[in-house]
Amino acid sequence: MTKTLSKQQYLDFYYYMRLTRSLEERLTILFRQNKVVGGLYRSLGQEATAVGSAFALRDGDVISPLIRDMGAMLVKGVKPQEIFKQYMARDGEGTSKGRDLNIHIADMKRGFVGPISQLGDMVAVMAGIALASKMQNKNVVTVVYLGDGATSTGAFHEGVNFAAVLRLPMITIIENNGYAFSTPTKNQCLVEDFAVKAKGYGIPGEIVDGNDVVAVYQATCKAVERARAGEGASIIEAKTFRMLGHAQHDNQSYVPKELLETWKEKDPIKNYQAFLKKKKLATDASLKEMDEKILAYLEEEANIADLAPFPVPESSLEDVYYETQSVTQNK
Amino acid sequence: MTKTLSKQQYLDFYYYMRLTRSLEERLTILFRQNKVVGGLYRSLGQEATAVGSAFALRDGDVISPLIRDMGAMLVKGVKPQEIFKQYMARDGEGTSKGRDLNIHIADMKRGFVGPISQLGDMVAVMAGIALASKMQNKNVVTVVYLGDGATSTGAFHEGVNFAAVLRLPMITIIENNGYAFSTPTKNQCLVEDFAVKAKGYGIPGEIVDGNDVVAVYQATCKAVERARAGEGASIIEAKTFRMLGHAQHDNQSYVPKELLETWKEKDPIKNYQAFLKKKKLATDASLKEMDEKILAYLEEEANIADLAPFPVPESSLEDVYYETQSVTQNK
Amino acid sequence: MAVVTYLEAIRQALLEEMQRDETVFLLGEDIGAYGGAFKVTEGLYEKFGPSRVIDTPISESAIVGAACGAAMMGMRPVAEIQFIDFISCAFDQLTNYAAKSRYRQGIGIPMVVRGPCGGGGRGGPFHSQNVESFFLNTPGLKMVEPSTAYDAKGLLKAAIRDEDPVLYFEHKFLYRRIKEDIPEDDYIVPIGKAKIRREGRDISVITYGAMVHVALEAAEKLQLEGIDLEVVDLRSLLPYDKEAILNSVVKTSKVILLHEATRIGGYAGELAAVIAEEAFDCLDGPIVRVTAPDTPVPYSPPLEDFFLPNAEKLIKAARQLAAY
Amino acid sequence: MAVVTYLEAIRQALLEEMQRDETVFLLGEDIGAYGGAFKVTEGLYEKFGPSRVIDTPISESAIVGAACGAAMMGMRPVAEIQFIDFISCAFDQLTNYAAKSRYRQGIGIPMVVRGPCGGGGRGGPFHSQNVESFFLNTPGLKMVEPSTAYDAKGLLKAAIRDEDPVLYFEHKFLYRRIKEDIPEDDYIVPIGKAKIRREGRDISVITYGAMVHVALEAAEKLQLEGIDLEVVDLRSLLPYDKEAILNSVVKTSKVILLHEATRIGGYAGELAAVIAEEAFDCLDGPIVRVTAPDTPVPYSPPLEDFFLPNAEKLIKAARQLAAY
Ligand SMILES: Cc1ncc(C[n+]2csc(CCOP(=O)(O)OP(=O)(O)O)c2C)c(N)n1
Ligand SMILES: Cc1ncc(C[n+]2csc(CCOP(=O)(O)OP(=O)(O)O)c2C)c(N)n1
Ligand SMILES: [Mg+2]
Ligand SMILES: [Mg+2]
Repeated sequence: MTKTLSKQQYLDFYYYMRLTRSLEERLTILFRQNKVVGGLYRSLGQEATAVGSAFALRDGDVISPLIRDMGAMLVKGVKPQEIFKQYMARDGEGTSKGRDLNIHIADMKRGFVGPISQLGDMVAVMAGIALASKMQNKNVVTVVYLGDGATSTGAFHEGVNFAAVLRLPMITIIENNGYAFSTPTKNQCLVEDFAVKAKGYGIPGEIVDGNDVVAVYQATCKAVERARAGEGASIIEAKTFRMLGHAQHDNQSYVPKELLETWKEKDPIKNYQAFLKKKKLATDASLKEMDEKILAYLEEEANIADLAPFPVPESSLEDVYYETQSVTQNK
Repeated sequence: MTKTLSKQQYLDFYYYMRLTRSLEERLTILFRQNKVVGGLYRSLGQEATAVGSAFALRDGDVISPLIRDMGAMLVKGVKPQEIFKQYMARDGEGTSKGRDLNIHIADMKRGFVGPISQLGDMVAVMAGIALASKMQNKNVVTVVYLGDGATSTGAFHEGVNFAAVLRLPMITIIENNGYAFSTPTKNQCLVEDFAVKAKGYGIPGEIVDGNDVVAVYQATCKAVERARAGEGASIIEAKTFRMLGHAQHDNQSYVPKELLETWKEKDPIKNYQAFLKKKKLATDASLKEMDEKILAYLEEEANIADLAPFPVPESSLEDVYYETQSVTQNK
Repeated sequence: MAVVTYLEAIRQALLEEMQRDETVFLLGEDIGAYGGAFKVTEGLYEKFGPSRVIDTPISESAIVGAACGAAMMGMRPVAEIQFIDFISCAFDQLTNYAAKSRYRQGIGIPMVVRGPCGGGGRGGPFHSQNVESFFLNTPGLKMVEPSTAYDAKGLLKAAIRDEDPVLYFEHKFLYRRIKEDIPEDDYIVPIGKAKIRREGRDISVITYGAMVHVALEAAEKLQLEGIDLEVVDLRSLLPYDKEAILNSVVKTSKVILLHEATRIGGYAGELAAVIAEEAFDCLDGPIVRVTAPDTPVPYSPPLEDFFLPNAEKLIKAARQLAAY
Repeated sequence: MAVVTYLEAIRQALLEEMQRDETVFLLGEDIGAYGGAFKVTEGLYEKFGPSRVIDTPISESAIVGAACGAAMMGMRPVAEIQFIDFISCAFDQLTNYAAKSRYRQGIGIPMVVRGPCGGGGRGGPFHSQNVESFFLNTPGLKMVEPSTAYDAKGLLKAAIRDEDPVLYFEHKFLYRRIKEDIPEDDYIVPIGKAKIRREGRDISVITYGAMVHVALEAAEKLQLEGIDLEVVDLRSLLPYDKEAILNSVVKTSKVILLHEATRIGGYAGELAAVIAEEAFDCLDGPIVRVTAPDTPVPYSPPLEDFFLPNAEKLIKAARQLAAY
């Protein structure tokens, strides 16, 4: 059942992984310039999971990203300027109008919802979207991303079981990146492989190399096909590693150096470059060209964002209820 | 590792199963006489699970029973009159003073806590008791009972995982009795065997015939030994069947007649009688004698309970805080 | 017109809304073939089938979360919480996801979460609670609690048609105890509008749910003593009808706030605050609260009877206030 | 005496209580070697080891549930909720198990659940909440919120020694912004006792947490206009110090209730009710609430600044009330 990929698709994978990483690097600069408001989170080393899985979806499908899944949002059509504006707490199209932070933005048309911070809660919400899609014969698939740590929440359990029992087209991608904040995975749960949790719900669970964008893509395609065919929910565990601290303020001194060294070797972008070159799909020069284009694009987008105004104070009183909805809200 | 049982132990198993059933039958009469206040729940057909497991424990160990585990409470030393008083909303030693209902009574000295209705919540509480026992070097084991339906709660998941990760001496006994209220197990969770859920927590899970009191006893002994030896949490799934409705008001018309017929054949008491006779541990006459003794005992206890006063209205204002504690409260 | 119980009125609202709008569907525990613990959904499974009357696993948080997701797709879910006490298990989804969705991500959640509340049934601490105060400090939610069969139907229809998440509390003591003639054609009772159940000159009793009947009973008795109560039935708890409240206070100058929930942190606080802030000038006496005492709901009949507010307690408070 | 921050005072209380009583232990997410998201528990893991400073899985409900169980065995657990916003996930365990245990099964739960609350840090809707009102209608719980380093230490010690479950809210905006000299020897601040932070003649401002500082700032400024505020710092929210509140009202005859949480259903309601009920005679003007507006806590600086109550808003309200 492996999908055959076109040259363009292979290159798209690269583009989006690189875009993700460079966007986050640009955000880091903005953070140091005190332009980012609040915390900054990175997905360094995990880009393949977000990008590969999102490419397995089609228009209409809906994802619930977390902080390490900006790549999936980019694939789903989020513009870097939207991310920049969000992180800088600005107003404007595609932002939360300064009301919520980081990647907490939504566009049901483009197929992503704005998660809340309470880990695990999005699982049931995505089950509900899948349920509605079934009722509406829309044949939509939903993907909910969460970390190893988030699987400890009751909300994760209730949501996955709910989707399993009702045979909903929902895929839960557990990004096992070794840590939950400072807590190593072994203090979160005794299992080695989080995919095994699927057994407790009577649904398939698959392990995939989360640093291999093609492998993630293929595994997700398989789960999507199942879901689309009405065979219900499933779990994918993507094994990967969080190469930076939980957030910008965390230097992750608690992570053994050797572990970081090992995983540095598995960098999804570096290895994918080698893969593309070996497959003769790219050269050093063509990759460099792409990288530079991305940087230029991000520069533009960051500048646009930086010109965006902060929201007007009084606007914060709107949209609590339908009756107080602002004229611009039309989602 | 099977334990050898003495004749007395074999007979004790019988005594407590029969005591449980007869006590519940007596309660049913009281219910019809409008002496029971509120709902009445029965464990008909499930007595072996409660009794067999409780016998695997020793003094100091703590259980958290549910409505189908009155048998375990009896083994732990609850007196029938306490149960009668509780169900009749009376005051007195060993009751909740009319404040909480049915088996919601506690005695940490005798080793049982008063569960709350919110299913699943007791799992973490019992993990906490196990945790404290570890800190206090008490080598106490805790057992938390719950149904197939209760495993769907987030609280179940969080509690079991917590106990697993901290390697706490806690045993979760899932009483898979085919239904959760009107909902058949397959609409609660897709798994056939709930013991498989243990895999998701990296702990052992065992299936036992919940209608075979000796088998339940042996399986629990094994789990208790593990726990006592510091090897941590585990799950036991007891396969059994709820032979009456969810509560007295439910005629369970939704349960297929054939299913009830099949399980009637597996009645834990009837089959155990045959077993005792085959093993030459009892005769029809000796069993009858025991049954009659039990009935007489229950009659006495019911009469004592019926003489117990209702609580004084003003007493309901006490014990919300330590500062408002009544003089009689000394637990 | 036909005489129906409070419970039947709720059932009718569900039935008619499901007929009117195919996006309306139900989910909850044992609501399907069994018809729900209190039989509120009886017959609906037979009529609409398993895809629109969905039995769920025992997972209140997932029930509410899934309802949110479905609502985001344009459906109109009505979730049943078997006893409203168990809504505590979905507190997070309700206050953080459902309540804040429109505000922070621009997506409304037209969802109803309904369930039986209240005491008087010997249900003990976990089957008798009144939970409205838990949710009162969460902007984005709405809450209603009908006291009559007419309102039960009309408010539920309004809740289902509302664009925001509505908690609908049905007082289980009223389920089969009250009946009335209600119109057979479609009507709604608008959210946010109180109803004067009895006009009176002397004291405004502001209340809701089962306590409306307690207030009316007390009013009858006090009438004979020449104390004339006005009984304001809030019906909507969030938003509440400030205008009706203040108008009544302006008229009577004296107020008793009556509710079944316990006192500290109970709903009466909000009412006291708004009255003491916006109608202070008109007040001719202290704002009096008649509520349950600050304990869990006890189970045994003498205790529960002692716990619950009743006409006698209200009469005592009213006499004192009248004499002020 | 030594100058310590509010945060350091909390840490000291934990340290000293753990030294004093070996039944005291900590559990929570990332509180061990990492020292907690805000570093409140820094150094304690090194000192007391993994058996008394326990890193848990991400499961607030289990954290609170396990703390209950341990407390029933005679331990004195102190659970950290990483941000108090996540206490919503443990709402059920707190309100149903912990709060009702003594009452219904005769077993006290001497447990503390602490965590950072409040806004001003650009934390957005899920890292800025004030949750006290969620729990105010639950008999059996206690709640405290210190406004100074001295109280932070003394209240936490009192909470740990208390026989009942105490929610301890620490305002994260104060963590490192306020410092003071506090005694080095053991002391407690008793639960249930308010503190007059500033004596005044004209208006009582009743408040708690970070808003105490807002009130004091406003009082300084209003002093110049001849308006003399009395600032009452509640410190304990449940139970609250009714006597201190009423005494202050008797003295000034005018009241402003100030809190950071949103308005409808906020803590001020309870205060308004008790004042309007028990000190009505003394009131010379409406009871005024100064609170956040009824929206989630917005993230962007201009929005959050607009949202939060501040000295300016309080001054405006005080001027109006003074002129009444
Ligand atoms: C219910 C809840 N509890 C605690 C937190 C605080 N928190 C935010 S992220 C995080 C760690 C998450 O770890 P993991 O799920 O493994 O995701 P990762 O950051 O590794 O991608 C924690 C504890 C939260 N957001 N929600
Ligand atoms: C959190 C929660 N939701 C709903 C209920 C209502 N309820 C009480 S018992 C029950 C069914 C329980 O089924 P199961 O766990 O299988 O136990 P059994 O009755 O079969 O022994 C339900 C839904 C509850 N007590 N708690
Ligand atoms: Mg992780
Ligand atoms: Mg069952």
